[in-house]
Amino acid sequence: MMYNEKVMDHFTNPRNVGDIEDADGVGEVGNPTCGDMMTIYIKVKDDILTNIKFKTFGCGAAIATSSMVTEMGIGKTLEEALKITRDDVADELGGLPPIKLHCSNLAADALHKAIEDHMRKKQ
Amino acid sequence: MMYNEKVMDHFTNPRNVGDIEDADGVGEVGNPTCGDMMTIYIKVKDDILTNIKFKTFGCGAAIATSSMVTEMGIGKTLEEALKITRDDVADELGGLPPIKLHCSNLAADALHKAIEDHMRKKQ
Amino acid sequence: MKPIYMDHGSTTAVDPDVVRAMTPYFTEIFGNASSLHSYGEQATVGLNASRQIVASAIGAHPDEIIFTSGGTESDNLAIKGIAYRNQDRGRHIITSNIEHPAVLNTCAYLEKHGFEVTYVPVNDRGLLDVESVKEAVRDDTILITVMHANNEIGTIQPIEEICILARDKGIYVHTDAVQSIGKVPIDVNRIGVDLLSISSHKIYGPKGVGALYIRKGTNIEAISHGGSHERGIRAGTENISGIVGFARAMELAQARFDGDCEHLRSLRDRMIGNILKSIDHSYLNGDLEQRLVNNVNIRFSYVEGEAMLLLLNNKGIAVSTGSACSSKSLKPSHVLEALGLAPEEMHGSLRITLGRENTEAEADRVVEALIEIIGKLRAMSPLA
Amino acid sequence: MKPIYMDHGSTTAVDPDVVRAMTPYFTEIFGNASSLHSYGEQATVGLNASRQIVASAIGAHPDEIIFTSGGTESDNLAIKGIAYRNQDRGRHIITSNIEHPAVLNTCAYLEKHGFEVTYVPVNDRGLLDVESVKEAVRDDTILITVMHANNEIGTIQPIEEICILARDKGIYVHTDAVQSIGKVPIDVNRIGVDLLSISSHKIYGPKGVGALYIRKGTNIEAISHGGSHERGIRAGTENISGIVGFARAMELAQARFDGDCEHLRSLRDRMIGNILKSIDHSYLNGDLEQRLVNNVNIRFSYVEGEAMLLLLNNKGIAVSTGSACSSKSLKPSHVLEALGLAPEEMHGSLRITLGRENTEAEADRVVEALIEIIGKLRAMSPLA
Ligand SMILES: Cc1ncc(COP(=O)(O)O)c(C=O)c1O
Ligand SMILES: Cc1ncc(COP(=O)(O)O)c(C=O)c1O
Repeated sequence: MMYNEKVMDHFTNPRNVGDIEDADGVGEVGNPTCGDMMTIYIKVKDDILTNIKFKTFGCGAAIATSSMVTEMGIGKTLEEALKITRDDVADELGGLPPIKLHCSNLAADALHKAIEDHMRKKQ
Repeated sequence: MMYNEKVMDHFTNPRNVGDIEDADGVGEVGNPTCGDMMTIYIKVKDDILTNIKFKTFGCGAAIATSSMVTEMGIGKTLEEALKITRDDVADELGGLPPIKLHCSNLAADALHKAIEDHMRKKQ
Repeated sequence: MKPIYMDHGSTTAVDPDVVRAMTPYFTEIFGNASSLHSYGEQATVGLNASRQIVASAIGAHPDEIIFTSGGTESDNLAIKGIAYRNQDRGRHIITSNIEHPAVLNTCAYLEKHGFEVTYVPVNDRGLLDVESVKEAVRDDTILITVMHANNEIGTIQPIEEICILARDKGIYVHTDAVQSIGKVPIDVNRIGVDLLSISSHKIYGPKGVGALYIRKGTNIEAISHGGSHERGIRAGTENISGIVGFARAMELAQARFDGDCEHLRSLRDRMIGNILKSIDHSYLNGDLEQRLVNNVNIRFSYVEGEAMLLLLNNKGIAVSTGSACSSKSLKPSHVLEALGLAPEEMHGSLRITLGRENTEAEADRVVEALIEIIGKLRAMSPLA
Repeated sequence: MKPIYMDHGSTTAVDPDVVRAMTPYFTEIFGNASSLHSYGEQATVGLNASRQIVASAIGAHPDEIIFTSGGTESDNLAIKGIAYRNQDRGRHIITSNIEHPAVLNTCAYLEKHGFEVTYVPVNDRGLLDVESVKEAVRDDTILITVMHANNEIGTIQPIEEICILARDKGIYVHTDAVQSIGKVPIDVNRIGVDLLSISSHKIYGPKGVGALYIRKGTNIEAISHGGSHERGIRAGTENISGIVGFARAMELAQARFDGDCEHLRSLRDRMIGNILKSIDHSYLNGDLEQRLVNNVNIRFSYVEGEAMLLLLNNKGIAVSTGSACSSKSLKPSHVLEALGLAPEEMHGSLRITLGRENTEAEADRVVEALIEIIGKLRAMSPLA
């Protein structure tokens, strides 16, 4: 299989799928042209990510990294969450096929964008 | 098999192998360089070929055509024997592989040479 | 549950009958066809009989069949062999923009070596317009290479008409019939083609063997050099067991042709009908009429192909997202692009290619699985 | 009486163990290795494992193995792939005058396309002098291609020394190891070679499959174009069943190496000794020391090879008169010519290539048959 078990688990049973109507921040990355598009919704309380949801159009890796990043982010401070890199997500999943590392591993970016959106709104 | 049954028969059980010590004519054709060399010995009585023998260095076709031409020639008049062509020998053998038709089918030539040798000696 | 294989456009299982035909050629009739002794002779008998079978299946003469290592080599040999040998007459080649990579990349290679290639575009149903091909013809055109049927969307090209227009101008025509053989009647003389590629592993034969039909009198040169096998056009000890298996597969394809086609067409139409009816925003890629009897290629809006493929695979269902050859490359399919589809539409396309052994029950199970999977994926999609 | 096959240099029977390894890959593990689904994955597992086996058998890394359709394709790919890719550095190639046609005809083809080839002659024992190779080197030499062991006379060339002289000058070295694999220990790093061709059907594997070892970092280009199989160097759906069989054959060759070599060497020496002792005017072609363990090549004065071969065949004994590839062409062997033999001596040469399954009793039966047949043929020979 091109994906390991953990990736397949997050892909077939993705955590935190959906949207948040009254989200505190929304981050969108990707482009349907590339075959991957993600939207991350966050709820924030006292600088802590209390909830994260995602919607993703994309391949198995795109869905798995989206699911993973929500798990990784929930409970973290905004500052901590901003430090989550693409590589961290891939590592947490136990690795991704090389070809997917660059093109479908956008979930961390989407989370960062959602946090930036939240910070912009707060200002 | 590249050769038909009749060719194989003449090759494996060649007729009239050998030389004739007091031959009335000897004909030699070919060249070891080409991989084929034949010597035909004839005995003549009243312009009739009473005996023919051959010695051949060469491939299956060379040996088979040598054997065949001795059978075809024995009992014929010199004039008749001179009319035996390479094609006649090949036909009588039921055909030869195309590649062998030109290079190893020299027996008729050797017979003609033996007859010419005899006629020269008679003069 | 028993897995369902519906990726026959990628490859097929070898028919047990074919395996049986091959078996003696491994341990008993193992000679080299170039050898003069009995072992070589027996191999030659098998080789000649196979050549006769393959030739007669497409209405050709045995001398017009060159055995190769597969469709890719056949395409390379046809195109380069004609191009190199006829370059004094011209250096222009015409092809379509939906060819298999074996043709497209060979053309691209020739472009780097002094040849010019015109890629005639297909219309939005994946069909070539003969008039456009005609317009592309130049004085220095030496070859038109257009596939008989496309491997992704199954569209069948008007190759007979292309041959007619080419014949008038003395242009050679090659067609890649790797996908059409066994599913479209093929007689090289009725089609009028000069060169035709086929591959064994798409018709229940072994992998690693194929053939190129080369019409008598065609000016072509070898692209591999060595011994004088295959009339000097293709060097290398003949893969007799493979060739015998290929020939048996051709024989079976011929014998089962009518039944196969009827069965496949009925499954295909059932699946296309059920999918389009039961899944919103699903559309057929490629023409419905001029289409291989076993090809179902559908695009589903808002979802991505790999995700569908993997979820189907989890259910034991094997399909493809396009050409198997390109599915690991992540690039959107050049064939779907040629249809003028938007990128997000291409990403959501699935290719189902039916085979002899597929059943109605399997077809229905796959449609049900698709309904469930697409529902699930659309629920996560930001686009839906 | 049971027939005796002693033409293993032409081809070998597939080992039953190899057939067993291949069998599941026809009807069960039949997927296309390019496919993303489980069928494709299983095929990929088989492909990767095979690549690992073939690589480790010659001390290479799996990424350095490209599977091909046989020795001929491997030779073509090595020589053309290096020549085309490195022609900016030079257009000179060095080879020997006793190479297999797959090398010689590829070189001849390149000569017609702007390359220059030096054919270094062997000595009268069929061995290349490293000094002569060194002298042939020019500033624009990009490739030396010298066979590891000759297919007709079995001589083993000093390829290690050639690699040493080439390395200093940045020249690539290719060796055709089709005949030596399984009979001479081969470690690509110990030899120091950059490219090495092998073929499955000479080592009890199936026909139609082979490999080219390409050292990491070697500048080479593809000669067939299509999908991105085999790291883009060799397009075409992988012949998995063939590759798996080839790998199994390599594994067996490795496991049985010592026993095979001992057995073959003893049979070979017994035959050579008995023939030279019991048949007057018989001479060994090729060096006795630097010689494949299974090669017996003898010339018999005053008799012609085809005649001997056919009479042996009548007794159920299969041998060859030289390269199997050229035995239908009637031309005297270029290898025997290279030894400086007179034409009539070449015509009387016979190649006996022993195999694993041959026995002492068979070896003795063949010598007896030879005594009888040569006696018979000499009795009809005008030269004797
Ligand atoms: C249309 C078409 N042409 C050529 C090929 C290549 O054939 P092969 O896989 O035998 O090299 C394929 C299949 O991969 C194909 O579908
Ligand atoms: C030395 C050598 N090189 C190359 C080849 C060609 O290999 P294949 O028959 O696999 O194409 C052969 C055998 O025919 C050979 O003996």
